[in-house]
Amino acid sequence: MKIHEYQAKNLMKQFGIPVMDSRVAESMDDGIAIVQDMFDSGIKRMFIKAQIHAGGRGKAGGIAEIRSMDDAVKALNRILGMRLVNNQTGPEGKIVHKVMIVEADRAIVQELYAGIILDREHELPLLLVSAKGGVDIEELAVKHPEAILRQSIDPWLGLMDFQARNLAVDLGLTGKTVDFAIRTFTGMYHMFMNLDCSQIEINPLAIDPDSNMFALDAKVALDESAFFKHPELKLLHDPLEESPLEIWAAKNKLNYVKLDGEIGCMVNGAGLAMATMDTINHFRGKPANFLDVGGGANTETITEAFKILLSDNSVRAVLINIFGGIVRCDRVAEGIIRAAQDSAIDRPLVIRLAGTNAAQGMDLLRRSGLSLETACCLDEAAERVVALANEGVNR
Amino acid sequence: MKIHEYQAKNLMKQFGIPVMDSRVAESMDDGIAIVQDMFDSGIKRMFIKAQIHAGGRGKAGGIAEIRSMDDAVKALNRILGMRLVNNQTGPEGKIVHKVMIVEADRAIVQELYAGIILDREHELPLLLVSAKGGVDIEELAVKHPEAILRQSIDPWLGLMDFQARNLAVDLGLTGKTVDFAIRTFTGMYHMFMNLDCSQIEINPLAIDPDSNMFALDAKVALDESAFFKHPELKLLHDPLEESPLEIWAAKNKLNYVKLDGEIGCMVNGAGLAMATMDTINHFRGKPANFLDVGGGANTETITEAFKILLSDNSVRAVLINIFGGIVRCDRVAEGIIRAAQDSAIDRPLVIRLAGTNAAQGMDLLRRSGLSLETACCLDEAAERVVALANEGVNR
Amino acid sequence: MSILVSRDSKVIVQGITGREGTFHTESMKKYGTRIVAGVTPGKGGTRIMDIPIFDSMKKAVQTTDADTSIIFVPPRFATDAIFEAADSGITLIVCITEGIPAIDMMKVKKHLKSIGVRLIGPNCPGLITPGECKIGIMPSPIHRPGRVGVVSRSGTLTYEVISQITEVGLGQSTAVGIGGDPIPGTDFVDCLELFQNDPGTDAVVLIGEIGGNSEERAAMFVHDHMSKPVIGFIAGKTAPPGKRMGHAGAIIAGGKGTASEKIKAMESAGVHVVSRLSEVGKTLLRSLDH
Amino acid sequence: MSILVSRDSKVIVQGITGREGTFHTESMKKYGTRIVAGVTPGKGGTRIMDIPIFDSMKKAVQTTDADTSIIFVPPRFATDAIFEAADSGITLIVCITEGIPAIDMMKVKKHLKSIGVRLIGPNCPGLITPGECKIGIMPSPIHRPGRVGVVSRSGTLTYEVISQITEVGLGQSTAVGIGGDPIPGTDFVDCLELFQNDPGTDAVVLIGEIGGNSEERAAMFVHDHMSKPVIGFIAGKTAPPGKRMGHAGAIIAGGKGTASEKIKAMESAGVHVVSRLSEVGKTLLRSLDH
Repeated sequence: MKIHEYQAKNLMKQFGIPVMDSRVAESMDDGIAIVQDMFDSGIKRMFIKAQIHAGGRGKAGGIAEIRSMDDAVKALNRILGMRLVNNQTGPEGKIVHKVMIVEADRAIVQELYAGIILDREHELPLLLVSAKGGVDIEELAVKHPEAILRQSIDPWLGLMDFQARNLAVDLGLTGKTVDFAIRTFTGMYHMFMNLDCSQIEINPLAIDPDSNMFALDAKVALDESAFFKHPELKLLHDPLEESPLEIWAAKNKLNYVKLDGEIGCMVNGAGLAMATMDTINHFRGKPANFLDVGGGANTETITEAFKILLSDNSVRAVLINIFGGIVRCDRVAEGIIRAAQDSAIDRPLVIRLAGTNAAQGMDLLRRSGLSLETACCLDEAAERVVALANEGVNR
Repeated sequence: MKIHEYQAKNLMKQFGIPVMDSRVAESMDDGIAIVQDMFDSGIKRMFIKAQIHAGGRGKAGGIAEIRSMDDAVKALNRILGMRLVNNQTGPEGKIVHKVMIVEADRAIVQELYAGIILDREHELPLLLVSAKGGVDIEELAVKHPEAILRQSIDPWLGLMDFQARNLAVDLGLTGKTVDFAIRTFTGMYHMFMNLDCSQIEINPLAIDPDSNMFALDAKVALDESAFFKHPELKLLHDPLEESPLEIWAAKNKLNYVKLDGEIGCMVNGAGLAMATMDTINHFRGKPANFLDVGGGANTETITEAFKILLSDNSVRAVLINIFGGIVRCDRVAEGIIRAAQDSAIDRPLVIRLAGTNAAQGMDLLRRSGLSLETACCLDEAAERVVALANEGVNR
Repeated sequence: MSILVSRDSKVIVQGITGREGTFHTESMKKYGTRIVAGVTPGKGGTRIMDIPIFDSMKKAVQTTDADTSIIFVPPRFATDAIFEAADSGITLIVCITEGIPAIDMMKVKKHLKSIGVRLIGPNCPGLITPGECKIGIMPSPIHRPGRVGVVSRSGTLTYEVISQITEVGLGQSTAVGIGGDPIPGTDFVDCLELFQNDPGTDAVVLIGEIGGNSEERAAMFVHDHMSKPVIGFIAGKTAPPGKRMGHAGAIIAGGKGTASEKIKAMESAGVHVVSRLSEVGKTLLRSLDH
Repeated sequence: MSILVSRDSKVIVQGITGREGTFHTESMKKYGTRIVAGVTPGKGGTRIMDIPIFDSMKKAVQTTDADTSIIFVPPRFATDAIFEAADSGITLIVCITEGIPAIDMMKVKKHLKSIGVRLIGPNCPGLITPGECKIGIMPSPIHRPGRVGVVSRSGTLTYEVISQITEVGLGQSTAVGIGGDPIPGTDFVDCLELFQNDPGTDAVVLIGEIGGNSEERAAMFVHDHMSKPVIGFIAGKTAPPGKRMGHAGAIIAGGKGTASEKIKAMESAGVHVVSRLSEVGKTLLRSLDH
């Protein structure tokens, strides 16, 4: 689960990572009061930063520099409520509901990069640092891989001081900045392990003219599977960051991801759901979503799944692909029939059942009198649903 | 470093180990006020427990049961300021400066034992538990070793729930007491590792009729070498628990332990100091102390060491045994001469120097005009100092 | 022949008294799996389906001499259950539970490696040697004894593929679901090596998906060490970057782990990559004709 | 011949610019030890006594190909220094520093064991192969090349014993101070095994003290595996229980670790236990006459 920059920085503070104090506003009034307060306390320059779960906010107009109340009013007006669009938000963009206001009086002489991820290949936390901060790290990794220094961390031993120090020295740091770097890297590691993060990124990690170091930006993702250990982290979830359909699906324990196509899919199993999307794509259709109804596909989950699919206006036809294993296909068919009767299905529906009692299930569907098509295999189903979706457009 | 029961329990609370709330009094007035307060809050029965660094306080009269203010006054009068003597305090006993007052309304249906030590043989933390709590564990270990269950803990993995649970089950616990035991054992382990303890002991670990578990007594020792990690733990040091001479020595970075003999010793190196004590003993003398002046035996340390030795009235003669290595014996001799001139040495002094420049050193001593004897070897020195000590008595 | 499990496997079910545990224990038992004990702390001494229940793995293993365990406990307790199994003398642990934190798995795996205990999963359907023994939650009837090894990060997708293998007239030596988590206890390479060395396996079907680079490493292994034909399928060609596709491990992160990278790596390593799911069975048949 | 260190040892001094580090580096250099580098973070690129200083062990080892390090850094940094040395490719680490927390040492030792790096100390005087190489803080002149191995938990007490050995006309193959901490990196048994296998050692003097049971374990090793005579001395016969006698490890705790237990164990294992310090030299001579 991604969290906001301001939330990430609050967590970082708890782990001794140096960050600038910042405050959050959700309205013009709050924003103006905060800015006024900060000017009053002697701060001369600040940034107003849109709080959305996406990078590249600066280029997309989500960050403003403030030197006067006038600047502040203009910036707050512009940013609060704006639809920020860039390659990280997807074409639909993200509405800005919150801004972070942060002091920016300190000059910056150098911008570094520091991040920790779980390295799936070596199955260890991996600390990545670079003297070339402030740029896109994925791009840097491709263009200048040698500019990124790496330190794998043994979870039994933790990040040791000498490892952090050697990285700092290799980054070209000296004097007290080395100590700052040790504190920052060690804090990042402790945060990563103690909060079960899946990613921590500080980019840029800034150095001021007095050799102080602090996190200018912060990106943190948390492992939702570990929330049972840290129930307080659950509260950092911002529902405004997800599409309403995704929230609805999550409430019903459905794995749903909105995509930008026109064919709704309902599948049991994540791998099969992806393979179904791929098959639709093969027949030149575009899936409108990923939807895994899970192992226990019953009437309730299927009903909810239907509602979610149909409430997406871009869906022009629906494909259901269920492989009956422990769940028998005749039961699934009964569920589909009941759910279809409950929902007003106003778009073409193609169903393919396979596995345990598939024939009985298909038979039930065909005899249900519902307006739906059955297919014997995935290829046929996908081809047919794409055709139906196109018919809808051409009609 | 040993700490008091009440301090140990406060630390335990931070690690989720269930303890009864308690308060500490250092005076009659405080004690009476606390007891009154506790009676007022509805508590009907409490214990007043002497806070000294020794077990066996109950048998030595350091614990009193209180059911009325009258009981409380009597108990406080008796215990505060008492000299508590048992085999753990040594013959000189310990003055009680503080008492802990603790609720005792809950009945107790079973008393267990739980302790963690650093197992030097396997070099791992070792959790020891027994269903036979409330008795001396060393005695139990000798008489009923099978009554003590052991679990070595891998520091990389920590004490795992299943290990704690299996111990609880093997202790015969059931139901929610098992969960209490898991919490207690796990808390003890975390405390042991996170505070660098050298020992944690809960004896007895009590179970009440409602299957609740709590620590009735608590004994904790801390690794002083780790105080740089936990400076706050240093503050738990109670100087009243040490002999004034030991505190004086510690201030001067001298390793001094008061013993009950009559021959003061000053040696460089802990092993050599012990061997010197053993040699004195061989010649039927009894060492009055262990004193290691360390590697850098210079005029200052020797002067302080002299002062400490001579301020111990049981010392009847002093043996100095220095092996000059990096520190040259002529330098040591100069130090001794200057220190002896500064201190008024009123008891016989035998000096043996060996190693680097020993002959020069001995020569300096002999020509110093001071009233001291030199010896060529440790045996001679020990034999002579014992004789001089006995002469003093016979004189 | 088979890998990892056979009719001789003696299995303990951890969490046998839970709903899932009981349901699948019955199914496994019916399949012929030797379920010798169950473990549920606090229920030691009782029985379920005539299977003795113990309070701890240690006691269960001491009494039954089991070599394998299958875990159905909730995620909060699953890590501890794995450690307990590993400590008890079990040599193969199959963890069905979904939702174990990745950092915990990292620690689990490091420990298991150091003591030489193998874990399948977590978040996996388990494994089956058709006709001998099922240690998992897969539907029994789709399987048939045979000489094709199957290894997969997926569940129903694997069943789909297994059905195809069975439908084209072949069967499976062993089918292993390694699970969809970022850090699986056993990975493709481990299974490929076992299949390569198993005289009962003639070909291997590998079902991968987006995320991580275990398919790339598998490709390297195939290239360097395998003589048997390997048929590959990768799900998620149309998955967008940065979005988790159900499985915790199925995510294109930092531009890495795309299906096209994986397909490229596998093809250049000589794997017969199937581009459409429906073609797996046929491709397998063709590869065996060579 | 010798154990652990010889004229070929290439040594890095960690903490070379500290007072102790500089002082003893000079002494070691004078003795003929090949000090090839020093490490002090932040002082890389400078020199001291013509020895190049590096910022990190990694760079120092890469540049000099050293195999041994000696640590003089304060206790707060010593654990990290050991880990850094272990990570750099060094195979023998000698830690002079006193005051490393016992729990840290436990972790250090577990790690070093897993990667096969040997640590002498901490809280020890180091070790010396007379005439070849001194990696420690012991006074040089008392030593003489010879065929007696010495291993000890103590400092000055060892010098006393070594003087006696030298005075009776013998010399030392190697003398190892394993240190007075509860968890020493290398213990008596390790050294006894090395001495037993060293053709340059004819007899071993073992100097123990109260606390722990490493002398008892040494006795068992002598009994089971040693053919060379072993002379033993235990300090602390008159030490009271529960009081730490200077060394962190020298404490009779829980009634365990008394001198009499140790002496008993050693005597019944065939060790020539010397009851009075002054008798070590003579007893050694007698044991060699047999």
